[in-house]
Amino acid sequence: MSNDEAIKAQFEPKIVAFFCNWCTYTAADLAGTARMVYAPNVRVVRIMCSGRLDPQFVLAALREGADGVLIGGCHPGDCHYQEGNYKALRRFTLLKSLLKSMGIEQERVRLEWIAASEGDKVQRVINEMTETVRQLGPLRLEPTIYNLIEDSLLKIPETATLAKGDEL
Amino acid sequence: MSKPKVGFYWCASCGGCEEAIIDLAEDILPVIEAVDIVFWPVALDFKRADVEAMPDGDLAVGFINGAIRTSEQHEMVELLRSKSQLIIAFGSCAHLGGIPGLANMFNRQEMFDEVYIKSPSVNNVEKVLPSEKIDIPEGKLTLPSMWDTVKTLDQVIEVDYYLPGCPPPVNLIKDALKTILSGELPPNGTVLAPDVALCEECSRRDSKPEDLALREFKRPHEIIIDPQQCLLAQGLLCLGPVTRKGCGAACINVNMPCTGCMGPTGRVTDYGAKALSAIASSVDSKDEKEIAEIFNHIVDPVGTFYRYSLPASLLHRHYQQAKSRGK
Amino acid sequence: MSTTEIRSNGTPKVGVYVCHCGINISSKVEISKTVEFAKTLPYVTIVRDYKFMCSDPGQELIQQDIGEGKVNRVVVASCSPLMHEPTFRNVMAKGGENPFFFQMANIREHVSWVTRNKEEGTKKAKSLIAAAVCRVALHQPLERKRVSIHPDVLIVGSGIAGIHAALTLADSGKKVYLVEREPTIGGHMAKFDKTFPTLDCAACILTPKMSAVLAHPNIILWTYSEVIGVDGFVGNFKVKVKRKPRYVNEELCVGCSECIEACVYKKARVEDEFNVGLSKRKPIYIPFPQATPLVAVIDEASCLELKRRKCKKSCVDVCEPNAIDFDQTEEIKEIDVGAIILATGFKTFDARRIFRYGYGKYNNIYTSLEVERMVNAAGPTSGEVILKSGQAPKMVAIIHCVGSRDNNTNRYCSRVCCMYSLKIAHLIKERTGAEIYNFYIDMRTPGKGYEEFYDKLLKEDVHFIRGRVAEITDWAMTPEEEGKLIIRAEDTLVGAVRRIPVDMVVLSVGLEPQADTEEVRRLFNISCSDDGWFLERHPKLAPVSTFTDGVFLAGACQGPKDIPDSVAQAGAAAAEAMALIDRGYVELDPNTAYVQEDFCSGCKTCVNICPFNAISFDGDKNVAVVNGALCKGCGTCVAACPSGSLQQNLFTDEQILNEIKGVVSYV
Amino acid sequence: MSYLYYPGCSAKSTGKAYEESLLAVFSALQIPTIEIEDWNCCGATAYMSISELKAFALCARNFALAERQSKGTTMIDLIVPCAACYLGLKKALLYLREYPEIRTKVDESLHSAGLKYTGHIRIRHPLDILVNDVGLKKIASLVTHPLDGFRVACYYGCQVIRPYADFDDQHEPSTMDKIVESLGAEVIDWPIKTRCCGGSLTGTVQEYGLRLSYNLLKEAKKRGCNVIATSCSLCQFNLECYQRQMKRRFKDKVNVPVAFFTQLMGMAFGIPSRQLGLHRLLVPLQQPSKTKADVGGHHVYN
Repeated sequence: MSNDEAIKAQFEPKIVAFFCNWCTYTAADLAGTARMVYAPNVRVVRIMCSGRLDPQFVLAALREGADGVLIGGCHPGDCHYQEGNYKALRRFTLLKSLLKSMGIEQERVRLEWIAASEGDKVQRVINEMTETVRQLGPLRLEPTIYNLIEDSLLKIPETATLAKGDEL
Repeated sequence: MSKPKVGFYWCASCGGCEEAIIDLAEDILPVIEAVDIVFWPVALDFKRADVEAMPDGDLAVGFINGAIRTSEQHEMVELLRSKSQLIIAFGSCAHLGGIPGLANMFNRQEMFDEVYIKSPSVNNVEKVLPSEKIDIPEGKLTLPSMWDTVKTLDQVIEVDYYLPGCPPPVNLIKDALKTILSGELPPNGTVLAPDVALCEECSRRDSKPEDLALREFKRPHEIIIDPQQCLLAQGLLCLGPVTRKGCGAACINVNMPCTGCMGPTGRVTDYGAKALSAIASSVDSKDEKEIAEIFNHIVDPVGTFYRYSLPASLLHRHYQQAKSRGK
Repeated sequence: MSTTEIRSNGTPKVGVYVCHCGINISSKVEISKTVEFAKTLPYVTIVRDYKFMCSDPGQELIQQDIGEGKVNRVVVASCSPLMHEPTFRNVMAKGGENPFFFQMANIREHVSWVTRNKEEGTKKAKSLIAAAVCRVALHQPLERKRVSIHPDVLIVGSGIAGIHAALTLADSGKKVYLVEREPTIGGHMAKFDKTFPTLDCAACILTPKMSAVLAHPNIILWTYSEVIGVDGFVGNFKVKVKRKPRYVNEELCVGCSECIEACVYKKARVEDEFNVGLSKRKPIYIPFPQATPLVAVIDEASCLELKRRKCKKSCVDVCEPNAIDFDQTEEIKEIDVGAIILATGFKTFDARRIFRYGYGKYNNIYTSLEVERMVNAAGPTSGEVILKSGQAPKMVAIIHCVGSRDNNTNRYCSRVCCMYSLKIAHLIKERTGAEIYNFYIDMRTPGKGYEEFYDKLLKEDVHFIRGRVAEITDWAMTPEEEGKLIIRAEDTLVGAVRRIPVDMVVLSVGLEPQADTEEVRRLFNISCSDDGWFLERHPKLAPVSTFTDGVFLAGACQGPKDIPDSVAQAGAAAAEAMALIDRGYVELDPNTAYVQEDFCSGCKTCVNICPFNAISFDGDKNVAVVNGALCKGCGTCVAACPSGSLQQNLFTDEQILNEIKGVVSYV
Repeated sequence: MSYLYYPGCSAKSTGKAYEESLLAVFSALQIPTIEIEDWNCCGATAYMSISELKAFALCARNFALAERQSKGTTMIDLIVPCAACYLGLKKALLYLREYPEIRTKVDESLHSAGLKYTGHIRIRHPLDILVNDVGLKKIASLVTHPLDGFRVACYYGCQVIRPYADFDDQHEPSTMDKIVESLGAEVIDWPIKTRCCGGSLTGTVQEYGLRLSYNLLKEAKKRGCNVIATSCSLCQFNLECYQRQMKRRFKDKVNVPVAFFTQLMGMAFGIPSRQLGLHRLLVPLQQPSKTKADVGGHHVYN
């Protein structure tokens, strides 16, 4: 519907990124020092290790209004804390399948291994991710629980008619 | 002076919560000694009008079980809210959405189609669906409207306390009543159950290994369960570690893994996400493919991790369905 | 999402300080708008902006506001926390507030430097500031744990860098373990003849240092040994070293070489590593006359006795001190050290990788390292520059930038090749009087006395042709080219393609990271830059530190370097290590995990999640226990804890969830 | 594995022997090769240098025909033996992928002819296919008449490996060497195997063209080669047909047979010489005498 396209047209995705302190956050700093310009849509939350990433954080970000979540950790075998990134990988894998069954597009959540020296990869991944999410359009998890009540006011299906009492 | 008045009401629930009150057995007598039950549609004959007649705040406590999914339930709980000093969300459904909350994987249209048309046991040639207003010679019949999204009680009205469980364990109910009658009220929003996970009171606690390494997930009917050993150690997906204690590990004692009806502990925002995180952490593999393989054993992630708490989860409901509603 | 209860220092009063960083930030972030926005955020009492927050006056602003009780939490919106977080935490402390009531918003590296226009920049900056404010309001007062530092130092690699670092530390009274993979110390420098630009003999300046290492009471030298395990953390590393059997007892051997004479191999048959294959050695050998320690070594691959236990062992018979011991076995040493210096050096580029230069295909094409040996009086040709035929070359070409400044091999400049090419040109000229052609892209001779050396060579009428050599071929087109190696190159100054027939070609091969850099990197838990060299913590301000505290870099393992630079850097690394040790303790960031015992259900999920075995299970209390000293603060266990009873200082669920709320819901 | 075959003009004229031997060898290897119906010029030299767009359109037509012919196939491998065609088609493929503006124009022109090109084409040189798809083992297994005594200079020329070196090294190609060795012949060290044969210069500024091809022949001969193997019709033409002129101009009788590498393969497989177009060679190719000519040039030390 044209209305939706209109929304898409001026839609600027909000993406929350969780970067590990040692590899990916450092890489993002490197991208900065090297003045690698990239899409402004990703906002980084620093955690010490991708292993700290609690799936709750991903859901919370989406609930708070993010349209996508990017997770960055050290390459397998390179974790500053030896194994954190593997734990992240396991949680992420299961979380993805959960999100899938919750009807949320897989592409909205992405896990990338980015080493401290890979500033260019930060740039690439962020640009890609922003584009992908832009294509998917806004994730309308808003409004939050408190206005979920109007959320539940229905378009009346042919078979039924709304009784007066139903108007809230 | 007159005894404090209490009311019970049920919304989208199975009736088990009412049973739980009956399960108080002879202990219900002191309760009746202490309070006047002035509203309890299941057990005693009261009408909405009776409640409407009450002055606001007339009820000391309103116990509401069941999730909220119809306009009628919504009206009733709002009514009760205005009439009661305290509202207690009674049982998993009112607390977290409960089993009925799994309906949030679909929208109303889908459910109607399934229940009134597709279901093999249904013979509904004219495809009649419940409609909210029907004209008949005698006049007009109306039904409450059914919502797309099932909600927890606190998503529609303010809730003072929660009694978790499906149904709430008798001892917890007793304690709750004692506390409330004692007048020494805990802070608002308290869940009236110990804020520690189930493992602590689990009879198999000591048999849980420190180096749990999950490589596959079995389902209860697939194996012969050792009645002593920790169920997780036997490859069964037991959610005890994630779930609030207070039930005395009732299910586990009869060889059934915990499915989480008591909900999360106070420090956890999203039960399913936390459960998922804990379970995934104990998986023993570093290979992407293999990991995916292992998780394929979990047939229905949502049903497993959000069995009682989908509406209370951060996502509340299936997303595409919500979107397809094109609001 | 989370309850903001009142913290120990009262209701949060957050001060937000926005830094212009000159124009670094202000050019892409509308400071005034950002300031206005910050004022609207919860708990914010003061918002200021300043040109350079990290400057003294900038720091003053914060201290004052704290002093006057206007703020008790601080957010500084400026550069990366990896840059200035420590600075501002100190400011907090100076102001009399707990250093951890502080949060940084990275609006430079993550915003102004990577964003195209001011509008976008401002928006992003706002969101990051909001996040920091929401988070800092929930911060807890914390204390840094102090851990004492083990005073000994491990140095890996004993080229000139390793040697210099070792001596510096040892002289200052530190105990040093110097571990070298080869049978002798000395590294590449020991192979050189002369050193540029002074042309003093490498051996003459190196060997005294080598003997000093051996003699030094504070240096424990383990040659023919490799580090195989590193555990622990800054100040308290536990290191495993494998000492390979050399089948000669170091204590007994006097280095008389009788055994080598006596070896059943009458002729030397094994390729001589030290002479980079230009000569042969025997299975039992001493790498070179000044080898340190001067002890023979037997190589398993070629020794009959070791290969098939049937040799008449004439070496044993002649060895008076009975030093030879075929039953020697590999030995694992475990040591504790407080700091580690990596000086693992480089390897030279394998010229075979460039077909067109015919290395390994044609005769008389040598790498610069081979020539270093050739011109060395102690080398395979005892210092004579000769062709395979035995005669001296009349025409010699020196090809610069082989494996450097080349997109097909290495993009970087190897820094030393121009200078050593000049040196080699001089030495060959000196020994043979041959016509010498240097083919270069650019002459790069920065350094004390370097340019002068270049001039000197120009006066020695060595030819310089500016142009990258296209190929070296034996395709003769004219009689005078017959039997020669023909260099085809464009002379970009003349603007013509030239064919120059020569007798000998020297390939000035570039420097590359050691073949096992990847394993070493993992072993010591440090990073590499994308061209494979060890990555320093900061290219300018922390050139010898790494991202792993207590591990320092010296010499070419961090990037191509000549001898003066390697020595200088080795000194710097030694100084850093010294500073660390003499402080006596390290302060660990307090971002460790902790158990809320009242809530812990004793489910044990966390216990084996921890890679550092910092978590144990207390059966009596039925709770998990975190050992603060072992915990490195990754927070993996916290994410795993099913009941949220484990939390991480500075990164509690509550703080992160609030940061998330802040980063998305305000802008 | 089946391929579509794009002959190009030379295969039907001066380079007929190339096609004959190629098809013979491929059928011996049981590799079906279907010729594109109604194929047209690859737009090589002339067009490319006058109007690229026209050249691309010509190439695109061939692609479209190929796709139409093998509809359904996800990826079509197009055998292109002629070096010029190989380069031309490759270039077109690349430009059509990289430059939308060109693509749209070309699509229009195709459309007007009722054709469509979707981009499911790969341009493959026989050398590539023989080494990477067929494999040297298979080739060796078919050798019934090993080429003893043949001392071959493998000549790659320019266009097959430059600028797009997809299957071999730009400066040190070796695919042909490997094939020829697997036929039992000796490959001589001949550092100029990628040098220019004179190309079309031989037809325009002959003295330069001749000089270039003469250099190649002379050096090959000096290194004791008794046959030059080529993978390009024009190279073969330049090197072989002008040997008489060279004799006149450079007072040097070269007289080296120049064969297509496919012809050598055919000989080794024992395919009758007529089927290999050997009779078309101007400098006849006979079984060399076993005595090896002395070798100039240098050899690898030890």
